[in-house]
Amino acid sequence: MRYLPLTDTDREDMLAKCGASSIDDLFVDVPEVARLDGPIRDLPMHAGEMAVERHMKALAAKNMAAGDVPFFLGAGAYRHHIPASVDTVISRGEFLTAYTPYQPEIAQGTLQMLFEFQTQVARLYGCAVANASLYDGSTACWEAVAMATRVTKRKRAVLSGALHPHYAQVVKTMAQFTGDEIADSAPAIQTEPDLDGLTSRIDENTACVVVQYPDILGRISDLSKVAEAAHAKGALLIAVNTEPVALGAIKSPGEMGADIVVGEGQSLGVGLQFGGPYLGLFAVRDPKHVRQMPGRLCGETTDAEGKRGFVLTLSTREQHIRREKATSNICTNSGLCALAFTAHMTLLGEKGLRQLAAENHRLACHAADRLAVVPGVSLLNEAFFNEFTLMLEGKPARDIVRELADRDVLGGVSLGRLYPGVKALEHALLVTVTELTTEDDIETLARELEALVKEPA
Amino acid sequence: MRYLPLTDTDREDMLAKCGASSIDDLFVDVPEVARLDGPIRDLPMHAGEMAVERHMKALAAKNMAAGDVPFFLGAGAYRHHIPASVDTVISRGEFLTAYTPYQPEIAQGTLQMLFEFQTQVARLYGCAVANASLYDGSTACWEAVAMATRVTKRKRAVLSGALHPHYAQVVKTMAQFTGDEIADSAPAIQTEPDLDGLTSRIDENTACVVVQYPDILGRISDLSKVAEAAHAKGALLIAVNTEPVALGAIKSPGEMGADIVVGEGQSLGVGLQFGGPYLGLFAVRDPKHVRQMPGRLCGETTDAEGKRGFVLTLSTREQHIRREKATSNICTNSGLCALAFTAHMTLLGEKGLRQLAAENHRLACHAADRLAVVPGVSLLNEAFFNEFTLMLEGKPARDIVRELADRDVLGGVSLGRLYPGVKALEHALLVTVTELTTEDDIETLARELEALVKEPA
Amino acid sequence: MNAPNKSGWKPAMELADGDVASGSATTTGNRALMLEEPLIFEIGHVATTGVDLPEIDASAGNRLGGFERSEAIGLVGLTEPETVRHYTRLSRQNYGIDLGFFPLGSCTMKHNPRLNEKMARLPGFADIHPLAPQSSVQGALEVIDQLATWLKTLTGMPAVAMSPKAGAHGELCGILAIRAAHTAAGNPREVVLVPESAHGTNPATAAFAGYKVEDIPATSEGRVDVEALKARLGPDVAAVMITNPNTCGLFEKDFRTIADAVHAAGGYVYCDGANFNAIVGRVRPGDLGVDAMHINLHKTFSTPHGGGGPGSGPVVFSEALAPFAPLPYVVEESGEYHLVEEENAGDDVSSFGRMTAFHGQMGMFTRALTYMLSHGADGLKQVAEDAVLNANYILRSLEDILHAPFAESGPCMHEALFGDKDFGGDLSTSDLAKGLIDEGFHPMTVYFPLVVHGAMLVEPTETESKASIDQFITAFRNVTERALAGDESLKQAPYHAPRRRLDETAAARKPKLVWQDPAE
Amino acid sequence: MNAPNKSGWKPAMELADGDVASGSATTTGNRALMLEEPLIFEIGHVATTGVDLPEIDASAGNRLGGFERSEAIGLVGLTEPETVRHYTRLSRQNYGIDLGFFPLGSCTMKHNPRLNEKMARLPGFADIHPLAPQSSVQGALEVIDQLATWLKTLTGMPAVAMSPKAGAHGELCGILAIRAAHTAAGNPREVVLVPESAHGTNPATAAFAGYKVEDIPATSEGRVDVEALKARLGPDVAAVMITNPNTCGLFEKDFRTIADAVHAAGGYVYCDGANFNAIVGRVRPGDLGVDAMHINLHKTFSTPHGGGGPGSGPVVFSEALAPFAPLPYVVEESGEYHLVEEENAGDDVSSFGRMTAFHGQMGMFTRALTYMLSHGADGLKQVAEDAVLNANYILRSLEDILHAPFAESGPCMHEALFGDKDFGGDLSTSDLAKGLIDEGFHPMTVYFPLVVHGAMLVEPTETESKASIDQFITAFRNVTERALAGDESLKQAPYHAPRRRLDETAAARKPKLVWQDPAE
Ligand SMILES: Cc1ncc(COP(=O)(O)O)c(C=O)c1O
Ligand SMILES: Cc1ncc(COP(=O)(O)O)c(C=O)c1O
Repeated sequence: MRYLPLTDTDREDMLAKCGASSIDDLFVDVPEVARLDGPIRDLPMHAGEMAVERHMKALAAKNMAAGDVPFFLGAGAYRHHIPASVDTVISRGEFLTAYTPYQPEIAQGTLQMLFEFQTQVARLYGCAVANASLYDGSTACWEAVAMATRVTKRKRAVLSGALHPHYAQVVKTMAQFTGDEIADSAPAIQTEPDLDGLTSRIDENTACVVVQYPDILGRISDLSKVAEAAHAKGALLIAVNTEPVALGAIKSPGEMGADIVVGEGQSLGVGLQFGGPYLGLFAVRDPKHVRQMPGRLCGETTDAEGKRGFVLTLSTREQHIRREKATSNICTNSGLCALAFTAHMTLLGEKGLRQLAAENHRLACHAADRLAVVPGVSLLNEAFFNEFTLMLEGKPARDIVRELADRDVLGGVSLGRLYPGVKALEHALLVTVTELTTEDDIETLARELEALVKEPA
Repeated sequence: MRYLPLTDTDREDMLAKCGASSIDDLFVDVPEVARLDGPIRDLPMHAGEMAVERHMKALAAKNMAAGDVPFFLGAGAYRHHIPASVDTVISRGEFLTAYTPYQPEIAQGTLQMLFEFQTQVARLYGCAVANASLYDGSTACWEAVAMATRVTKRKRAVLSGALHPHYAQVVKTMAQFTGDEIADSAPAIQTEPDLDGLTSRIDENTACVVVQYPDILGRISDLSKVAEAAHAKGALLIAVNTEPVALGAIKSPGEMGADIVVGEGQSLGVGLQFGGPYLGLFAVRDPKHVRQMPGRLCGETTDAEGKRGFVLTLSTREQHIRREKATSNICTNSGLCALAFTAHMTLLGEKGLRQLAAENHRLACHAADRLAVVPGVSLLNEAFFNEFTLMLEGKPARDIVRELADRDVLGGVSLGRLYPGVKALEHALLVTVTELTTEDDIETLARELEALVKEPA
Repeated sequence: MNAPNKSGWKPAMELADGDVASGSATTTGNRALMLEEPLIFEIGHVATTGVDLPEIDASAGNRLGGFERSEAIGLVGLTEPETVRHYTRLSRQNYGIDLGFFPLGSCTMKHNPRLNEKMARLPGFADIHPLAPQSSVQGALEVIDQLATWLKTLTGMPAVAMSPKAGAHGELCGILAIRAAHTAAGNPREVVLVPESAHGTNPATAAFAGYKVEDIPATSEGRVDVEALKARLGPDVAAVMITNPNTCGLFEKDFRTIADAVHAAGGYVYCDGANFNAIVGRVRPGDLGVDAMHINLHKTFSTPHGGGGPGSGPVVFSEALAPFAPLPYVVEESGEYHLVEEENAGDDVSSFGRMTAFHGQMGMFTRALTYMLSHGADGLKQVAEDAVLNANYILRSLEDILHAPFAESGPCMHEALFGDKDFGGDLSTSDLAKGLIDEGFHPMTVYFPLVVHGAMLVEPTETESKASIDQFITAFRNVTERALAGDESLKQAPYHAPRRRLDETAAARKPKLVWQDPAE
Repeated sequence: MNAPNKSGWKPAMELADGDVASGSATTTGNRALMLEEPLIFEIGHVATTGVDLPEIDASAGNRLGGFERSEAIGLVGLTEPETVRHYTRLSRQNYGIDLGFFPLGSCTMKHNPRLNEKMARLPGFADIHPLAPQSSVQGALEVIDQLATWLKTLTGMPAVAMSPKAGAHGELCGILAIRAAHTAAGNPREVVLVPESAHGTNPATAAFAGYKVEDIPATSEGRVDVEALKARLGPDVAAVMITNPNTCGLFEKDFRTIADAVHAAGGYVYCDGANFNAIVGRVRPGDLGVDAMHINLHKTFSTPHGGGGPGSGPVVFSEALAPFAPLPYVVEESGEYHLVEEENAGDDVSSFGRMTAFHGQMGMFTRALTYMLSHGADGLKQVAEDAVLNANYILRSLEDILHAPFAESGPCMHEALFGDKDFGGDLSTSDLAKGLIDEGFHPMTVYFPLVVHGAMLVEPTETESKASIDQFITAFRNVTERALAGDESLKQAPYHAPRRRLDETAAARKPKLVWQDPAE
């Protein structure tokens, strides 16, 4: 086997050293019942690179790669151009094959990178401190709710109806066991998010309000209003962002009063990857909340010679020290995705991120105008960044998305897929446009939509 | 520009330091006539990664990638499976972006790699010493002839008719200027190479005989016969190998008496790349010839603390020291291709190389048998490794190759393409089979050949 | 400004570790190929970027609803040359498996095959959207299904949840399924029993799921005390969480007996599968009475650790727990693959919910499947055998000089456990660890498990050569002898790393977690 | 055997550079992240392999004509984990542009954009055969044609030969064309004039083409002595080979005058274009009377140097020489691209022949074209300007302490030249160079050009930031001061590199060029 360096002579010598006559002697503690006589049946034997590559390529070929067709999907996962040098960086063996930096003297590379990452995320979110990453946006959202209940010692969380439904489900899944009470609802189909409705649900027992920004319909809410209402009742505002690129164009949640800002970082450096691995971002506006944060934190210090260096710090919040009293059970996080994110962000910089955001918005505006004139199609949003909701006449949007796919167009995400059974949302199509979308792509979508929407349901 | 770090303020500060008021002041020595007023016309302005990537991908898409179709081409360039880890190795920035190891204290990586490479090549060729690479097999062949004339102080080179015609042309091209006399001919279409005809052309003025092994028709010659004849007349035998994998199955040229062994190393690690960069291999059987060798040599030594280390050595043969008296004018060679070759060879090892050779030969035998039974097709070779010559009835092989391509089959190299105008070779098709060739590929070729060969010319 | 380096400490200090007279001090703080690197915020500029995007057309209107950013974000950019160099220089201050032996116990730092990386990057896998119409991602769903089949077959378990994002997330998935099962049966119960030697994620997980955590005592030989455990079982115990092979590197001989007892008491058996590498292809946890077990694809199945993540933690389930598995999951019907999500879960309403927004770590699935196909059933069995052989070889090569608390408890599995009991002076485990750093090795896991004083957990994995292990043993013995002799110089180690020992106390006392511009 | 390391030297020696008392000596010879690595022949095995290929079926017959190998080849194999680690450890003993400043004069060590690498690896480029039917490789032929157009436009020359494999090969191509032109005119002529300051490949090339090489004298300001040159011109002079900008980093002001004179004397002007980076996009050699010039794509157009190669050296030609260009080349006819080879060269029988088996360095063409498209006409002009600005900034920042022979000859171009005239003691250029290694820089080019005593040729390129150059200047000044002061400790430098100074004399006296098994 190409991955196993021991030779048969090595094995003999080593068994001898262990006083074992055969490898079986080293497995004597396994009860008879569980000992297998040979290789597990019903599985193939080892194969060379060529054979394995053929197998995997055949599977890959059965998927429609986003880059090969007009592509308009978003809803929590966005396709952006990743500079070639990002892959160079994350492919460095010293980053790729390192473990969590528990031996800081030989992990300064990972540690300094994390310190830079934390700084970038904190600034992007308008917060004081960010952690070294969580699994993804949805688990970060749940960790935020859990943290809010710790901080406020209250158990009720109010979720905006326009929070990504999968995020809401993750929060509710966890809550059913922690005994937290989750108030949520489906989004109302209207031009403006219903913030009054949301704030009216905040009471003295509310630990936090969770608002997505921009929201699941692509709308942009005035977080400061919600922050005020929440703070008035002693609750925390948790802002959820699924598209970091948007923050190159719109105000940061921290700036607007959010107390905890969480989000999905996949847009930068990570790619689509069918949903994972992604990158959970987590930041707090007020430094006093740091000790309640989940996940790892990298901090600056000095070494025995006085040189600046970095270490993992405040570990007393974490499971490996605090065990059942930890702020979270997370251990492995999304380190390499954080590296991809920070490398991409470093290439962009303030200037590049703003240009990227402007380009996304410019193309999205163009697409919205073009698609809105397709007969039977209307634009819901007043405001949006690179994602907006279209209302389609005739067939449910979900059928139209499937039929578009048959025509080699990935036309968007139907709200019917996200909110199965919610009649009011059946005809809504969420369309996303990024810098990778071409004018031709937009024309193609318009043309195909025209053909399909006209067809009688 | 994403590749230019200077900011405008930097430029101002630096110009000031140079006492220049504008960048033009630094170009004052350029004569008026040659000063351009602005960016050169008729060329596009700078473009982002996305745009450039689209442009290049569109060009790449216009080519038929070998991996996408049944593929049987060889004739000096072979398609083998390259283990994924080879690209990992050559992508290491410390290898990729290093220069020639002129500062050995910080180039031990490149130097030790070259020392290992030289050892592998010398052993593969059955020689005492190999150099650190030349451009490719064809220029290595010419350098060998030039070296032979230096060693023997004779000017006549006898080329086997079965030497790759492009190699022969390179040798002749150089010779016309050095005044060397080159005797060559086209290969005779026969089962066995005509060694008597070849040896009969060796005389007292002959510096060297050049024989390809296996030859351009895929045949395997008894080099020892030629070596004897050459040595009897005081000439050197230069053996040329274009498929190193073959040497995992057949005797090494050195073993059979060749004095200088050169070849193309592209088969291992480098890939097809439409002909370049490739890897020129150069070795001598007798250590006494070392000082007449072209190209760089890496040697072992010790450092000031007595630690083993490596350096470039015997540089007095080279242009940067010896100038017009150098053994060659080569400077930049094929360093990174040598790394790819040696990494691939290290993964193979003695065992893997022999298995690879056996697998190539096994499949080639199978293909030869299958294709030989196609009506109108006959097999020329008695012996071969992974490449053999088919004689086709009806249309010239060259037309058939083109028509196969129209049917998405890359069926081989027609000798008509290699020897334009040589009637006797018009119906010969050179077919190569490697470990990447599947049974299906062979069936497809047989089927398509059957269809085309039958068609009246 | 000609600041020779901006990384915030005085070059003069460099003189400390280079003898001035010898001229080996440097003004840059660099030492040939060991290069210092400032923070991006110290070298980057607000106006610099490494991408070429269209200039912003200020005149163009926007539809941002009046929320456009007014203030600067506070980011800096680098051009591509600076970016590549910055991260390359940082990477060189890191140790990884690619550099050398990395025997970090419990972490299974095996080689990461490069074919896996290549396959994961195929556009057909890397460039597909989680919400794409299922007809357009049949290959992706098939990858998940094939991997699920491998995991079920290798563990001998009937069901698997693929979406958990790492081991701890998998633990949560397993405990939530257990809680859901109990709840469905009328009472979630209150307690989860966890051995002291367990990894921190176990108690943390149980607590997160709303359970009270109680310790299971261990025997002197380093295994679960079966009698004590049986005695504690009762109607309040929801589950036991046992790691097998355990964190002392031993196989829990009586696992089957324990499982039967727990089941008899109406509880469930959660097995922490982090150490599956010791038995993969050779023992099926399903044969031992396990109800739920997570598998770290980033350990046993070679997906890279990436400096802390990402990972992937699928959870296999017994018949009893299968109905409670989380959504979504993939089912195959006559060659067609589709996702079972909230809507079409049908009568499977018993699912406890959703653990993450999408379908799990696809990028790890493609790597793990590639790894499995490469090894096959025979190769995986060899993996377990070589991993165990290497660990025992190390145990037997060091036990004569180093305290090995459980050396008499039979062969170890994939890792060998030692303690610092006999060290001289006030030297302890961390001093030995730092000494190993100078020798060019990554230290083993230290101070875990908690049951052994100054624990050193050495896990070689199967991808080390004997030569490499022999060199490690020689160096380890040498450093150990110094530790036993109380060689104080070890307290200063490491001497040759990019940094000497770092002040972790200061870091925690006044946390500096983001960069502040000193000018501000 | 427990040999702590097999790399052939005694670990004990490590004690020499680590103070024993301080405990910083190591048994492995490793120093934390600075790792020693044996040769593959010292760690590999004949029976070990890193690939999984079918076992050989000994019973199967063969058709090798009785030439099957009987003896062992003498190779060893490593598994993939060992292979990746071996080369990773070796790579870490190397300096590259990705690590830091690499101001190697005349070599244009600029950043290698990663998009180039990505594009070159597209199967449509990397996986196509040079002899594939031309209908199946239209995109490849178009790449060659597009790149040719860029090169002709940038140089203002009417023709270009794409096949030369590197600069020296390009020189040969140019001189052969010149010789062919003269021969066609009845007499190849005997002499090629080359300045003393020329790169070694120039005289070597001329000699290889059968010419006698004569020096062209230089003026005290570092440029060609026009009068002396004119005086030497005559019917025996086939060509002059001039590097412009020249190897002293200066632009040859009178190039046009020289060219006219050479042409008047019936000779041709060969320009060594290795230094094209200084003028690309800003000056067209065609406007200066050049007849032939090679362009190193691996310098000006950023294809990686790869530790010595590969490169690519296309040659642009004037009308006069174009007909003699080598085969094959690409022509476009109504959107169709095809190769002109021996057969269809048609009336272009004047081609002097073929320089290489195939069409040149396709892998470099794709990278160079990607680079050109990225920069565009405006970006390339900026490249030249920044490269020249950086060099002048260095010249003016060091001339006050370091001998700069041609500082008064006007601005330098892309590189700054210094000499060791004023060094104290018996210190010389190489001592300063080794001192810079300890500071974390790759030294400049040393002892070239030969016209300056202890020459130091510093070429920063345009891809360095001011911060990086400023750090270099500070360090360079510091080491220079030590050299001027005759600080003997510099003679021991480098102190921190993987190796101290290596004994090159011993290496040449008794050459060890391949590994010999000590056992044998
Ligand atoms: C025994 C054990 N259990 C659980 C875990 C947690 O796994 P993860 O880090 O993937 O969350 C680990 C990881 O170190 C472990 O060693
Ligand atoms: C001035 C000059 N001419 C010619 C060459 C030769 O180019 P190559 O190394 O590509 O053969 C070089 C390369 O260093 C050079 O600097």
